[in-house]
Amino acid sequence: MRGAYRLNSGGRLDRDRPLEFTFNGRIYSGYVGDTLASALLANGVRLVGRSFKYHRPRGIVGSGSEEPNALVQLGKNPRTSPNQIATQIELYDGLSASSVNCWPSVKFDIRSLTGMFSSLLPPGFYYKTFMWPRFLWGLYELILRRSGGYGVAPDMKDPDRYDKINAHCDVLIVGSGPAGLSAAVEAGRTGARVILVDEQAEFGGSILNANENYHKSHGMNWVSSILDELKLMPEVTLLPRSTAFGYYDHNFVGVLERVTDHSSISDGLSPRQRIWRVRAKEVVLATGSIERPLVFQNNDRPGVMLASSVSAYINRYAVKLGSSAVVFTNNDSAYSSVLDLLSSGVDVAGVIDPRPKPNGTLPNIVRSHGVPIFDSSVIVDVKGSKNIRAVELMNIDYDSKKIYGKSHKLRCDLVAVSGGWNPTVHLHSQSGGTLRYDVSKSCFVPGINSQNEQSVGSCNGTFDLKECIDDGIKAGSRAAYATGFGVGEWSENTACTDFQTEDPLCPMWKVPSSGNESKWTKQFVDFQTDTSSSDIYIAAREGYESIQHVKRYTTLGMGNDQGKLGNINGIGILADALGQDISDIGTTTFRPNYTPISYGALAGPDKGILFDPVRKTAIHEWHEAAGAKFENVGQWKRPWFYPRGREFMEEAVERECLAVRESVGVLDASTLGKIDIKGPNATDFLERVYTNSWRKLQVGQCRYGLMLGEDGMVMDDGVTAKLEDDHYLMHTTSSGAGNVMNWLELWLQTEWPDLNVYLTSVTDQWATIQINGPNSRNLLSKICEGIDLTNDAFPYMAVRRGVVAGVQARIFRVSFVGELSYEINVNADYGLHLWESVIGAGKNYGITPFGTEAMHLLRAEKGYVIVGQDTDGSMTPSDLGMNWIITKRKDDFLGKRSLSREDSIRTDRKQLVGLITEDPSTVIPEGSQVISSSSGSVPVPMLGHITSSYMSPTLGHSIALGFVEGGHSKLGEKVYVSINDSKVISAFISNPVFYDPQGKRQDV
Amino acid sequence: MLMIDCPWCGNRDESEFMYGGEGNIVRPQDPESISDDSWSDYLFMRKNTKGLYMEQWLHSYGCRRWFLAERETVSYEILNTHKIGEINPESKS
Amino acid sequence: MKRYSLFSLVRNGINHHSNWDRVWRNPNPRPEYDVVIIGGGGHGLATAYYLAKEHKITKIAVLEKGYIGGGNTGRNTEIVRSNYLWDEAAQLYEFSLKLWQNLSSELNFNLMYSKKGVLNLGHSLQDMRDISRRVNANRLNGIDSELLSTEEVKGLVPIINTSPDTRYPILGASLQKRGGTARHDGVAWGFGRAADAFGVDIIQGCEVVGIRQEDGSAVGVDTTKGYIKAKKIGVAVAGHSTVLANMAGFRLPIETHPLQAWVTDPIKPVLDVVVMSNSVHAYVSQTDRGELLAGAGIDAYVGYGQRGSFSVLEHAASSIIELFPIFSRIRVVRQWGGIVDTTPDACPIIGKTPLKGLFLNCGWGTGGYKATPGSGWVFAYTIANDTPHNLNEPFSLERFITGKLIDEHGAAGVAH
Amino acid sequence: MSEIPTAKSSIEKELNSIPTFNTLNESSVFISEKRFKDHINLRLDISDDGNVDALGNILGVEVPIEPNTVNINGEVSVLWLGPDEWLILTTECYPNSMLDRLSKGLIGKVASIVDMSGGQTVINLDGPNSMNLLAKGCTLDLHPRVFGDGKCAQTIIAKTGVIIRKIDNSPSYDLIVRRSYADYLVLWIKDAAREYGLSLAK
Ligand SMILES: Cc1cc2nc3c(=O)[nH]c(=O)nc-3n(C[C@H](O)[C@H](O)[C@H](O)COP(=O)(O)OP(=O)(O)OC[C@H]3O[C@@H](n4cnc5c(N)ncnc54)[C@H](O)[C@@H]3O)c2cc1C
Ligand SMILES: NC(=O)c1ccc[n+]([C@@H]2O[C@H](COP(=O)([O-])OP(=O)(O)OC[C@H]3O[C@@H](n4cnc5c(N)ncnc54)[C@H](O)[C@@H]3O)[C@@H](O)[C@H]2O)c1
Ligand SMILES: Cc1cc2nc3c(=O)[nH]c(=O)nc-3n(C[C@H](O)[C@H](O)[C@H](O)COP(=O)(O)O)c2cc1C
Ligand SMILES: [Zn+2]
Repeated sequence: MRGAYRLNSGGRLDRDRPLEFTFNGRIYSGYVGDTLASALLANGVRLVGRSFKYHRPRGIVGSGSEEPNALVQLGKNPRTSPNQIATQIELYDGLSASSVNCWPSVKFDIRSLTGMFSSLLPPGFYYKTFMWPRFLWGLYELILRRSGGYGVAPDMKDPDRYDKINAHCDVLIVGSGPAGLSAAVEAGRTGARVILVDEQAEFGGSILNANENYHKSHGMNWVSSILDELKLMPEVTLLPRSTAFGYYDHNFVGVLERVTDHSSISDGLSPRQRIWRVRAKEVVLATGSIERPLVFQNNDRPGVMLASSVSAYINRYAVKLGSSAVVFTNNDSAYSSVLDLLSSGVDVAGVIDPRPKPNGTLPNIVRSHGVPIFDSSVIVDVKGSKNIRAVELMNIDYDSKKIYGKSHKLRCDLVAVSGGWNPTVHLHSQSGGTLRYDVSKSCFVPGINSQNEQSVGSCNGTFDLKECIDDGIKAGSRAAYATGFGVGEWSENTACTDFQTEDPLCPMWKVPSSGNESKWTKQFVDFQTDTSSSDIYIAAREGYESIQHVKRYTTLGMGNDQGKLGNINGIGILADALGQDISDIGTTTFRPNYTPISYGALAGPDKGILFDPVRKTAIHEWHEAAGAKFENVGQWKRPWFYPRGREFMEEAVERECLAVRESVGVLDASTLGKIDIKGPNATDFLERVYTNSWRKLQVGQCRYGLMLGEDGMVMDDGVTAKLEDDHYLMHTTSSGAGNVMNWLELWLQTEWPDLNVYLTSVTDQWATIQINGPNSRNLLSKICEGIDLTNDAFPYMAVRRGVVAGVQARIFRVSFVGELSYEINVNADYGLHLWESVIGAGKNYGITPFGTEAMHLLRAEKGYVIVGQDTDGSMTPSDLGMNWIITKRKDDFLGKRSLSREDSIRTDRKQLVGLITEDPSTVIPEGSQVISSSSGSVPVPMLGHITSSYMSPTLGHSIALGFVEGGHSKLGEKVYVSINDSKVISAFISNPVFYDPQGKRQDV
Repeated sequence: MLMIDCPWCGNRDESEFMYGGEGNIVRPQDPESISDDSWSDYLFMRKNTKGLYMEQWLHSYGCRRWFLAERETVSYEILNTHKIGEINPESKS
Repeated sequence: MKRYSLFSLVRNGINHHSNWDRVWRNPNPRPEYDVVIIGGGGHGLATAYYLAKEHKITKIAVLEKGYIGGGNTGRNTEIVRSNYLWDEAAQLYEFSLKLWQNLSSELNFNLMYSKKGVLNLGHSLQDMRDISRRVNANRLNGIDSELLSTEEVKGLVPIINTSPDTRYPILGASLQKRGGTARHDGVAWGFGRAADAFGVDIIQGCEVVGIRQEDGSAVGVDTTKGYIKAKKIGVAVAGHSTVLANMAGFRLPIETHPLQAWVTDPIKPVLDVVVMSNSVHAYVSQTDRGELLAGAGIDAYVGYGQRGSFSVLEHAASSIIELFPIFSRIRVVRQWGGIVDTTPDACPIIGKTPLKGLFLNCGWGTGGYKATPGSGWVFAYTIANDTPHNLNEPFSLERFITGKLIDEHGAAGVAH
Repeated sequence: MSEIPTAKSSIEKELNSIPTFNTLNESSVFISEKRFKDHINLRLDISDDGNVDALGNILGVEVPIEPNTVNINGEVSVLWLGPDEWLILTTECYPNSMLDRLSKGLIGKVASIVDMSGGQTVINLDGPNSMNLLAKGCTLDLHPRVFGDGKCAQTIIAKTGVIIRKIDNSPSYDLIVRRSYADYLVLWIKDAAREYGLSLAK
C-alpha cells in the first residue's frame, strides 16, 4: 500500500489507516496523517503544477500555508474547489485532485511555449502593448483573459453548510509551537479564558516537523504533556485546523476552523467550515516564522525545496525525498535538515554555504558525518527541467558579494534551500503594529504595538528554542495578568535549557549573478506570479521605485500565498537595485486574509431563507392560504394582489379596486410604522417635527402630518391620532418606521431634553386592518360594539375605542383610498381573528381583500403621494403642492429654514402634477421622462418624470402622477413622455386628484 | 470591528449601534434669523477630523440612547464615551 | 518620451529591457511653480497633464505624500460608466467616458479600458422604477443605457441566480454596454508618465502640511520637502480634503469614510460583465487575470484608516452568494480599504474656494475613478481660466448654500 | 357576535415542525415558547424618589437601576431596558392586570405605560449547548462570569433585535423578540442547532 518513497518507519502517520486518492486521474495511496503534498511526494510525484505566466513545471516547495506552487483543483462538482494548496489538504479516502492551469496535461503543457517569448513578457508588458490598432484590444483582452486564472469555479450551488460563532476570551493565542503552547498553558493555569488556535491539524507547530529533543525526550512528548494539561482546563478552548486569518480593530480576530474539510464524509449536520469571530482582551501571537528561499537561476525546478520542509517531509510524513541531495544555505538552521536527510537514507552530496567557515554547533555535527561543506559557494544554476539532474556551483566573495572562478556541477536530485527566516509578522502588522528591520537577524520583526497584543517566539525574531519557550511563558502570564488573572509571575522553563551556538547568517536576497541583472529572467522571487529578480531590476530602472509600485508593476506578492516566501527577497533585491537600505524600502502592507477564505465561510449561514429576516404580519398565514402574491416592502412581506383562478395581475387589481369603490375591500396595513407618544410635551414635540399645527387638535381626532429632513425635503408622512391630552399614536410609512424612530429619538435626546416625552415603537403590537368602501360602515356595524358609527358621532378623521369582533380595538376613520374607511387596530395576537371576522361579516357585501398594488392605484386616483415612490429625497412640500400643510403660525419646525433657501423657492422646480394621456387607454410606464416636444435630438431636455402610473378601472382611463418643471402653473398643457428612441406618448398636465376632488366619498 | 462602550450598557459590538456623525452640533437658536450661509454651515459642514473626533452614536439595538464618543479616526481607538448632557457642547456662532 | 509599442517591446527585449526610459523623473521640488497640484491620485495627475497639454502651462508640480496612485486610485474596483441620473452628473461622467475611449492611445499607455458592460440589478418594484427613470434619462441625454428583464439578465450572465424564490429576487437591471473597467494602476502611471513628458514635476513622498496665504490669496505650500511657492494651487486629495481645507481655513460638507474592496484568487473566466446591486449591497467583476474583484458599501463611520470592518465583507459575501451561488467555494485572498470623501448629495465639488488661487476637486466619494480624465480636464480648465467650465459649474461649493444639490442618492446607481 | 378568541402565537407553526423527544439527547437544545400575561413597556423618570416608591408598591419589586439586570418578585419580572425604561413581564399565574394597576397607580405621574403583549413573544432555549447556539448569532459575551443569572441585555441575534435574559444558573435563556421577526428567529435557531439537535421542550 505504501508509496515507493515512503520510509519504513517514523512520521506521524497512522499506518493502520491507509487511504486511496486520485491525482490527475491516477490512483495513489497514503495514510491518515498525510497531506496531499506528502502523499504525492511519497508516491514519487514531483511535478504538480504549472506556473502562471510561463507555465513552467513546478513542484512542491513548502509544507504549510506558505506553499506557492502546489495549487490543485480539489474534489468534484458540486464540491470542487479551485486553487487549494496541496500542503494544506489533509488526505482522506477517495480524495481526488488535479493540477490547475495546464493543458492538455501537467506533463505536457502547450502554454509552456510562452516561456520562449519571455523576453517579450517583461513586467507590465501589457501596459506597453496591445494599443494598436485600437479596435483589436477586445481581441487581445480575450486572449489575456483566457490565459488568466488557475482553477475553475464549480458550476453548481454549494451543498455544504457554513457556520459562524462569536467567541470572547481573555487571551487568544495564535500558533501552537513551543512559544504558543508555553503561553497557553501559562495563561490557562491562571483560570483565564484562553483560546488556542493553530492552522495545522495537530498542535505542536514546528516541533511536529523537527526531530528535536526537549531536555531529554522528543519534543512531541513535551507537546503531549502540555496538551494533556490544557485539555483539563475548563476555560481553555483548543482549536486545531483553525487559521487566524485577520486581525481587525479593537482586538477582533477572525479565525477559520476547517471542521470537516479533512474528511470525505459530510453528515449534513456539521458545517464544512466555521468562522470564529473572536473578541480577545489580549492576543499572543506565536505564529512562528517562514523559511526564506534563495533566489538563483532555475530555482523553481521541481525538487528545489525549503530545507525546513525537507525536514518536515522526512520527520513528520516519513517521505524519502530523493536519492542524492544538496543543501544550499546561508545560515545554520538548514544543517539540521542535512542530518534529517541522512537519517532518511538520502545521500547528501554537499552543503553549499556562502559563508567562509561555518562553525556553529550544527555545521560541526554535519562535518563530523563526513558531508562535504562547500563554503564560500553558491548555486548559480539548476540543471534539469521536470526533475533535477545537478546544480552548478561557483565561489563567492563574502565581502563584495561577487561570484568568481569556474563553475562546477554537483549531481543531485533534490535541493534543500534556506535563505534565513522571516518572522510571520502578518497578524501583528494587520493589527496596526509597526515593523522594524533587524539588521543582525536580517529580517523584519515586530516594532511598536497598537493593540493589546504581543508577539512571541520566532514570529518575534526569537529563533532560539529556549528563548521561544521563555518568551511564551512570560507572554502567557503577562496577558492573563493584564486581564485580571494570575499574579503576574511566571513559572520556570523546564522544557528546555540548552542554547546552541550559531554563526551569523549571511544575508543574501539573491545569488549574485554576472553581468546585467535584468538578463536573469529565471531567477524566481515569487513562484506563483512568476516574478523574477530581473523583473524587479527592470521595474526599478524604469522608475517604479517605491516597493508598492514594484509590487503592482511586477505582481510580486499578489498571488494567493500573498508572497509569504518571496516578498522579503523582493524587497532585498529592490534595495540592491536602488542602492538603498532594506529598512528604507519597507514592506508592502500586510492585509487580511492570512490565507484565502471562501465566500461560503464568510457568508456563514446567512444565505437562502436566512439571508435577511422576513417580517410577517399576524395575518400572513391567511394571505398565503388565499394565494396572495407578495411584495417585499423593506423586510416585510406584504400581499401585492390576490389573483383568483388564472387571473393576471391587472385583472386581479382591477377587481380589487372596483370592490373598494363599489362595496368594500379589506387591506392588511399592519406594517405601517406606529409610535406611541406620551408625555406632557407631546404636542410641543409634534409641533417641532411636523410642518403643520397640532395645538388645536382635539382628543379623539386625527391629523395628517408631513415630516421634513433639516434640508427641507420630505422624509416621511402619516396620520397621527390624539388619544389623550398627553398621548398620541403616530403612523409612519412601513419602510420608514425605523428611521423615523431613530430620528425622533435623536432630537428628543440630544437637542430637546427640555421636552418631557416618551416614544415607544408599537408597530408589532397592533395588527392594522383597513376596511374601505361604501359598505364599510355596514360591515363594521355588524361586528363592532360600543361605538356609535354614525357620521356625526364618529366623523372623518376621528378615532374611537371600542370592541370589534370581541376584541378591544382602536378605530381610526381615515382613508388613503378616498372612500368611507375604517382602520382598526387590535392587539396583534388577535389580528388574524379580527381579519377572519371581517371577512366573515363582509361576505354579503362581496368583501374583497386587496393588496398593495390596488392600494397604490386607489390612492393615485386620489392624488396622494407615497413617500419613497413619488418622492426621492429632493422634494419640498411645496413641490408636492402641499403648501397647505405648512403652517405660517409656527416660528420653527424641523426643515423649515431650508425652505427659504434660494433654490427651494425657485418657481421652476419640478412639481407634482397629474398626467392624463391623450389616448385614454395608454398607460405611461413608470420611470418615464417628460419632455416638451415630440421630437428633438439628444440631449433632449427633460421636464420631469413619471412616478406612479395606472389604468384606472374606476375612471376608465389611465392616470399618472409625475413631476414637471413649474408644473403647478402648467395645468392643461400638453407634454410628451418619451418611451424609446422612436416613441412618445402625449399627455395633458392635470390636477393630481383624479377622483372625487371634493373628498365627498370619504366623508359620508 | 469596533467595540463601543455604551455609557449605559457597557462594551458592545459595533453591530448594535448606529452612527450619527459629528457630535455636539448645536441647532441654531433662531434659524429664520440667520443667513443661508450659516444655515448651510449647520446643515452640511462637518469637522470630519483626522484625529480625535467627537461623534454621536445611537445604541439602536441596545438601550436606544444616543451618546457621544470621542474616537481617533485613524486608529479607530475610542478614548471615551459620554451620556448626552454630560459634557457641554461647544457653542457655535 | 519614447513611445511604447509592440515594436519597442521587441527591440528592448534584445537588451533585456534595461534601456527603457524612466516612466517619470524623480525631481527635487523647485522653489516656485505656476501651478501646484496637491495629490498624486488619478485626478491630480490628470489635472497636471491637461494643464500642460491643453493650457500650455508647464511649470507644474504634483505633490504626493506617498507614492502616486496610492490613494483611492489604486484601491478601487475599476468600474467605469456614465449612466447617472441627473443631467449635470450625466454630462460630466459622459464627457469622461468619452475621454476614456481614446485614452490608452493618447497617453501611449495601455489602460486596459474594457467595455465589458455594467449591470445594475433591481430587486424591488421601487428599484425598477428608479432604474427605468435613470435609463430613460440616460437615453435622452444621449447615453447608452438599456432596461433588461430578468431573463435578459440571465442571458447575459448565466451564472447569476434569477430564481424568483430568493429573498430579494432580481426583477431586472439596467445595462450600460460602454461601461466596464480600466486598470487602476495604469491610469495613475499613464497620466503620470504623460504629464512628466510635458515637464510636470511629480514629487513623491512630499506631504503638504500647510497652505500659506497673503492678502486673501494662496501663495504657496509648506511641505515635508520645504516651502514651495505657487501662483495657483489645485487640491485633489480625496479623503484628505477636509485636512487641506482646514489648512486653508474653510469648511467642507465632506465626511471621510472607509470603503473596502477585495479579490479572490484567479479562476478561469466565468463573468464578463460588471454586476452591481445596490439594494443587496455588492458588486463584482472578473479581472483579466481571473480574480473576482468585489466591493460593497462604505463603513458607516468616519475613518482615515484605509481599512474597513470585517462585517462589511461578511454581509457582502452573503449577498454575493445570493447572486452567484457558485462562488461559495471561491476564496478571498486579500481585502483592503480606501478612504472616500462623501458629500450630502453624492456628487463632487469642483471649483473655486473661498481662498483666492486655491482650487478644489473632491467629494467623489465611492465613484470618482470613472471620472478621472473628465475631472482632470475640467479642473485644469478651471484652474487655467480662473473660472469653471460649463460642465463643472453646477458642482460648486455654493450649491450647499443655495440648496441646489444634485441628488444622486435619489436614484439607485449612485455608488462606484 | 363571535366569542372572545384566544391569543394567537406568532411562532406556533414553526415550533410545531420541531419534533418533541422524550429522551434527553445530551447535546440537544430545547426550545419552547413562553406565554406571558403582560408585556409592558414602562417609561418613568426615577430621579424622583416618589416615583420609585410608587412603582415599587405597584410592582411588588423595585425596578432595577443597574443596567442590564432583572429584578424578580414571584410572578413579576422587571427588566432594565434603559435609564428610564423597563420591561415588565408577568406570568399567566399572576392574577391581576398589571396594565390596569400601573395606569391607575401612576395617575398624575409623567409615565408611559405601553402594552406590548401582542407585539412580542418569548422563546426559551435550554440545554448545555444553548449558550453556544446563541453565540452563533449574538455578539454578547454570554459566559456565566459575564452574563450570569439575573442579567438581561438588549442586543441583536441573527439580524434580529432581541432582549436576552438569563433566568437562573442553568443554561437557559429567554429571548424576547418582536412578533414580526419571531418565526425568522426560530428558523435561524433550527439551522444553528443542526449540529446539536433541537427538541421542543414539553
Ligand atoms: C474600495 C473602493 C472602490 C471604489 N470603486 C470605484 C469604482 O468602481 N468606480 C469608480 O468610479 N470609483 C470608485 N471608487 C472611487 C475612486 O477610487 C475615487 O473617487 C478616485 O480614485 C479618487 O481619485 P483622486 O485622484 O481624487 O484621489 P486619490 O487617488 O485618493 O488621490 C489623492 C492623493 O492625495 C494624496 N494626499 C493626501 N493628502 C495629501 C497631502 N497633504 N499632501 C500631498 N498629498 C496628499 C494621497 O496620498 C493620494 O494619493 C472606489 C473607491 C474605493 C476606496
Ligand atoms: N534555528 C533557526 O534559525 C530557527 C529559525 C526559526 C525558527 N526556529 C525554531 O522554530 C521554533 C519556533 O517556535 P514558535 O513557537 O515561535 O513557532 P512555530 O513555528 O513552532 O509555530 C508556529 C505555529 O503557528 C501556526 N500559525 C502561523 N500562523 C497562523 C495563523 N495565522 N493562524 C493559525 N496558526 C498559525 C503555524 O501553523 C505553526 O504551527 C523554535 O523551535 C525555534 O527554535 C529556529
Ligand atoms: C483592481 C484591483 C485588483 C487587485 N488585485 C489584487 C490581486 O490580485 N492580488 C493582491 O494581492 N492584491 C490585489 N489588489 C490589492 C492590492 O494588493 C492592494 O491591497 C491595494 O492596492 C491597496 O493597497 P495596500 O494594501 O498596499 O494599502 C488589487 C487592487 C485593485 C485595486
Ligand atoms: Zn446602551
